[in-house]
Amino acid sequence: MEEKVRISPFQLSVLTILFTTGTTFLIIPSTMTAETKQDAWVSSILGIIICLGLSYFFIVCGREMGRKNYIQYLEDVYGRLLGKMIGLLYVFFCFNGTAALLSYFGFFTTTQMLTTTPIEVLHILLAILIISVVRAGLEVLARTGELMIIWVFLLLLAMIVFLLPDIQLERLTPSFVASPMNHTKAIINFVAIAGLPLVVFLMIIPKHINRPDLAKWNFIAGTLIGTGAVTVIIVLCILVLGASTTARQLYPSYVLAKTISVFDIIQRIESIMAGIWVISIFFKTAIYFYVSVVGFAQILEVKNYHFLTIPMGMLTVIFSTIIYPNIEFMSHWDAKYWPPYLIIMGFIIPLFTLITDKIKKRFKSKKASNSTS
Amino acid sequence: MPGRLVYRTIKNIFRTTSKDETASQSQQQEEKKLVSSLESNILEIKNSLGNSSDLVIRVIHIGAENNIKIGVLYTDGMINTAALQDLLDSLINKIKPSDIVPTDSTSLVSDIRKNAVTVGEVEEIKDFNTLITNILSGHAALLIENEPQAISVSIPGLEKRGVEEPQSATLIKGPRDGFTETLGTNTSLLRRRIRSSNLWLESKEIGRVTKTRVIIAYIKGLASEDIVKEVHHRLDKINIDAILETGNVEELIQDETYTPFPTIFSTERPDAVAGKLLEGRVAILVDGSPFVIVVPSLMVEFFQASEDYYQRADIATFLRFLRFFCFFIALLAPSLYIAVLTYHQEMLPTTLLVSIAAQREGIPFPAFFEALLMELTFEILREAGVRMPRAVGQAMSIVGALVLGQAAVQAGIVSNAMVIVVSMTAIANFCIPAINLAISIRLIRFVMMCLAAVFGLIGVMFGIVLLCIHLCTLRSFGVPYTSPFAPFILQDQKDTLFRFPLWSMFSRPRLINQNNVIREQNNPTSKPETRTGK
Amino acid sequence: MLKSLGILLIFIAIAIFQIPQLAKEKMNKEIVIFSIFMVFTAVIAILKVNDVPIPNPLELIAYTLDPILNLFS
Amino acid sequence: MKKVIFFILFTIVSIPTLSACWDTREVNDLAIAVALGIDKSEDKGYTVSVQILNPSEVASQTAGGGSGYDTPVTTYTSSGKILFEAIRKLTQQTPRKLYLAHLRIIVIGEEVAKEGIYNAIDFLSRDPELRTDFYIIVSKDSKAEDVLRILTNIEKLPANKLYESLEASSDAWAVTGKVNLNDLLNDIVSEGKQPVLTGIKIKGDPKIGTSPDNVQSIYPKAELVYDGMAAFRNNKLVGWLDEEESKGLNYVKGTVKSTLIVTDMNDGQVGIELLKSSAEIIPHFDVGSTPTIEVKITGEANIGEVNTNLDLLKDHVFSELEKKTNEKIKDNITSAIEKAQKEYKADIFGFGDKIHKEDPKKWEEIKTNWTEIFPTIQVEVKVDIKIRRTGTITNPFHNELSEE
Repeated sequence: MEEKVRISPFQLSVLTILFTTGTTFLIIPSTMTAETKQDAWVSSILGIIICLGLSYFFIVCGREMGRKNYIQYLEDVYGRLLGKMIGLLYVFFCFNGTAALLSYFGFFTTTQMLTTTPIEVLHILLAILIISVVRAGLEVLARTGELMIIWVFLLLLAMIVFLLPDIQLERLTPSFVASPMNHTKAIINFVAIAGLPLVVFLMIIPKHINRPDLAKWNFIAGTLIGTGAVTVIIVLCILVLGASTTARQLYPSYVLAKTISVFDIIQRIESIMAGIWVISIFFKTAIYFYVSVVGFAQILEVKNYHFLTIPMGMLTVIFSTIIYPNIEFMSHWDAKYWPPYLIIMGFIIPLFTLITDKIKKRFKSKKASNSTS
Repeated sequence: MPGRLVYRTIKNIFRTTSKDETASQSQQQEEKKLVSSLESNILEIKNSLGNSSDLVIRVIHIGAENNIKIGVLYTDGMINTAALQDLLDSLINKIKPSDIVPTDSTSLVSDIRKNAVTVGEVEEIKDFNTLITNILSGHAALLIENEPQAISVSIPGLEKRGVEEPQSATLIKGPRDGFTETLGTNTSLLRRRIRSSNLWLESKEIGRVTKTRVIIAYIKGLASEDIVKEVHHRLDKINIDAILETGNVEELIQDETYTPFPTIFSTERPDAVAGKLLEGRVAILVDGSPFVIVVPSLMVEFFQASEDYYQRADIATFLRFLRFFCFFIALLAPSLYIAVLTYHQEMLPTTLLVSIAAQREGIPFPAFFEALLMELTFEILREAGVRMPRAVGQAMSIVGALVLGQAAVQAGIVSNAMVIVVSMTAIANFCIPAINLAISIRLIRFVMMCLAAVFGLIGVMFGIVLLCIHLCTLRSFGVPYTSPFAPFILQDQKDTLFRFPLWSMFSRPRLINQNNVIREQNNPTSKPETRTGK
Repeated sequence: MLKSLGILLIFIAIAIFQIPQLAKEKMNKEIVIFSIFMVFTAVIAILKVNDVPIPNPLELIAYTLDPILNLFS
Repeated sequence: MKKVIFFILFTIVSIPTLSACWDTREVNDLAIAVALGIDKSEDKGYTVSVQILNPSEVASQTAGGGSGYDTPVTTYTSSGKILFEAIRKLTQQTPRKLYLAHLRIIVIGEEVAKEGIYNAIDFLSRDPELRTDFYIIVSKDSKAEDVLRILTNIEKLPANKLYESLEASSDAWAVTGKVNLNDLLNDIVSEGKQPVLTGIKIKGDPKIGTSPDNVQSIYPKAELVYDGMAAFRNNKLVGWLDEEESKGLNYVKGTVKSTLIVTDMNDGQVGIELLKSSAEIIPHFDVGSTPTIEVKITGEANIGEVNTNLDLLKDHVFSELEKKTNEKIKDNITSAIEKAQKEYKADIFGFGDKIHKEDPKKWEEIKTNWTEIFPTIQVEVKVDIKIRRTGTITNPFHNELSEE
């Protein structure tokens, strides 16, 4: 399967931003404040640094890959069979990711906005969007991202400005009291939700970038802006709602939007603010879905991936209702298994692959130099 | 695979008919040479035109002994009568008997051509088909006794409309001339604005039956060669019997058919076309239509009025913003109304909610049907208003405003708030300068309303995302429709949402024009030198 | 029953529109993969609609991760 | 072709969805609740009363118009074991589906408040339909149900009247406190701060208040009046603060926007209009294990009214006025603190919170028995109000009158 689509480095940044912010906006403030209370901003800033390191690491991986995508690279390093099996792990990961995100979207909307609508319908709704955008290709996805990110940022900016009058700086005190253990937990959560999933971008960089030389900084900048925006939301949650209220909420940033009230006119606009989350969740889901479809097509070695979108999309919809049977399972699984799973998928396997590749290459070049000399 | 079968059969049906037609056409067009007998030539032409009443045939005798019989044939009303008069005069009077030596057959035609015909473009024609086509398109044909060829003199003189202010795009400040139905006038309007040898006009004939003249205009060196080639290619691919209007061409060459959005810009304004040509675009002019299409075109172009460039930059920018805002109102206002009223009542301030609830007390329809009803009524009103004779217009607005608005509210069929929303939508819709975009919004609005009725604001967001995806898949002659927003091009933002001062717009749009990007150089602000106070 | 029928109809409709496209480009392998995939998805969908419990992929992940987590704790 | 597939998919999905609009509720099918009252019922459950507005009456421009007077609101009451049950049971009475998103005010009955408000709060914050921007008040000496049955003048909606006058009195007189759900939740959860809610009282005869006669006379027989604030300890109401003490409390909390202080001067009174004030709570830990608290109030004031013979432009007059004002404020504060410490043993000022913020380690030590420590701590109050201007005139008319 050979895809010739190329996106610009700027579009890569846009996708990175939307990918890191999707769902993270919604759920991370409560998980972070649950661990470190009003110090959550400290751990999220530490988290940003780790995320930046990670994105640099992915760029390094990408450099080794040349003009191949991650699954081709795995096949290269481990041989066809083993490579395909590890690739399948990633497809499985992305498939689960898509289904889980559909589920997140469903839970969010049925909890806050459309309480009696069957959740499957909302899953199907989002699935239609992601199927149609992935069918249209990466380029369209990137361009849609460029069109939509303006709105996300405008809404975010509006939210920050409207909330300024409600800020109470003393909610940040007492600061620096959380224990290092709590900080570690919070940081692991942050990185596992915002940073490690960026591993899926190995399917896009550097293969589908028209100027890979510039992609490095754009990718890192995208990560920085995305995680930075998340941190801003966390800080805002603490400043406006207070740490304990934030930790208690299921979707604290939505409650944050609920508290907006300026001049008694700009108020009760949380349904509009929900656009931020809907858009960013859409893009995160779409990228996961794109990677799972393209990866699967790669493993099957078919000519193009487009025909796989509909059956795979439908499968995702079915699994989205199975994957999280209820909120309790969701929070339990996300807390216990998601971070180690992501550390394996997002860090250990790429690192191991990179090292193996380096050793192999050195071995080869030695052999080559030996044979020539 | 029954679907495929059906698709195939339908396709085949269409294909067979078109094949038949072309076959019959080509049989007719079999080369038929002129013969030397004047009588039979005239008869042949008469027959092949079915003795048409507008074919005028005059037979005159010229030469020393009035021994040369010449037949003059033309179509009534298609030629310039004054020019014809000149032609006949010179044929009869100027040609001296000595000039014509009847025996020298080869030089007779060229003699007449050289000496007698003083006007217009002249061709020598040997076959009937070309001759007939010429006669039908404003030529006078001279058939000479004993000559198997004819002289065709181009003296077109169509009845034509003068250059008037275009109806579809009026403005306050700026030139008031508009294209007309005559191709020559239109090209002259362009030529008058761009007096450069680089303005190239390439002619084509499209339509098997109508044989409509189509001109491709572009500025050599500015327009991308690829796009010009692509335009030629797409125009050549057209195999249709009739091209009656630019819209026909537009529909046949556009990239994507299944979209409500116009991917090709069309205008009646020569200044707009000239401006776009100078940005490196290609214009297509079609004979018989005052509309000229320009490719490739982007979505933002449909928000730009040519007046923007004749006004102060800041005011033009404000107007642009207003138009984009109106775009969203026209697109979303009714759906937002439905969404808020049926799903998100908490968004309304209590007092407003109470007053709307009071208005809706006793209205039998749900908000969605109420909105649908009003929107449909308005669409009907508008459509009726466009097609109606001017004189009835007054009555129409009375019926529309009073009977439908006032009475419907008083009868408790619709609420006041709904009427306000619908009228706001309608007014906002008129703010968009390009009619074809305005129409597409009308269409999408209904989809949005349905989505809002089912899912509230989530549905509206869903619709917007879907719309964005759709817009991003569109291309116009290979150029992404949503550029320069997506893909984002910073330099091109100067003429999109904003209209920067002209001196700062020193580059042409990147995606359209790759060869000659720089518009002006070393021309910063046109500030005068600061005067020393002497 | 009615639901299962509806799902089948949807799947058939999609297949009718997708397969000719693939056939046009002579992608036979793809047609086979597509068909298998569609049948698989349809079966799962029908099972799901009829309330047959379907294993949760996350449980699988949890099952494989448990020994590793136990190692650390 | 792609588009066709998509279109068909879309229609397949949209046909069943269009036929079922799950969450739709038309505006005119809603019973818009503007106020909610929570009382105890006899059988250990809750009685909920809901004030529902009558849109056509509220929105009607011409009052009366010959068609007679409908009350702008109707109050329904129902009871159940838990709050949610009682609210759902209300649908047996309400003509339409109850809609709670536009609640302006929640009145908690005194009895419920004395037993604890946890249960009530849980429902209020869990239900997605409810918002957090309503104010919560406590009914004093009467049931919440009765409060919601009084009709009011000018503001047709009693709930709106309660809302607006709470805002006005809090902003201009500073004896009430605007508490919304988020604030209340934070206070209840916080270990070093106890919640306070404003009290509402029915002045006059509650029976007459329920009939339109009440609003048709120029002098209403029954009125809703804010009266003091209720102090809570561990989510239970423990006692009331009177007007002066409430003011003192608000000074310490720093929520005084503007108020008036009346001081005695030269056998007359001078009204000082406080324009802005800020409070600072500084804990000190030097002596022993019990900390001492320093409360510092600073602010600016104008002279608002002078009812005595006084030469304002003399230089020592301002300082004397300042001194008296400071003393007055200090009195308010100390009486409030005393009451909280001695009688209610409830840290309504948030001293504990402040200690937590200043010195988290110390707080860890004393946190568990803060309730015992709080009544014993020393509180030092320092007030420093600066008088800046005299209004639009300088010396009072009194001076000229007395010269004659």
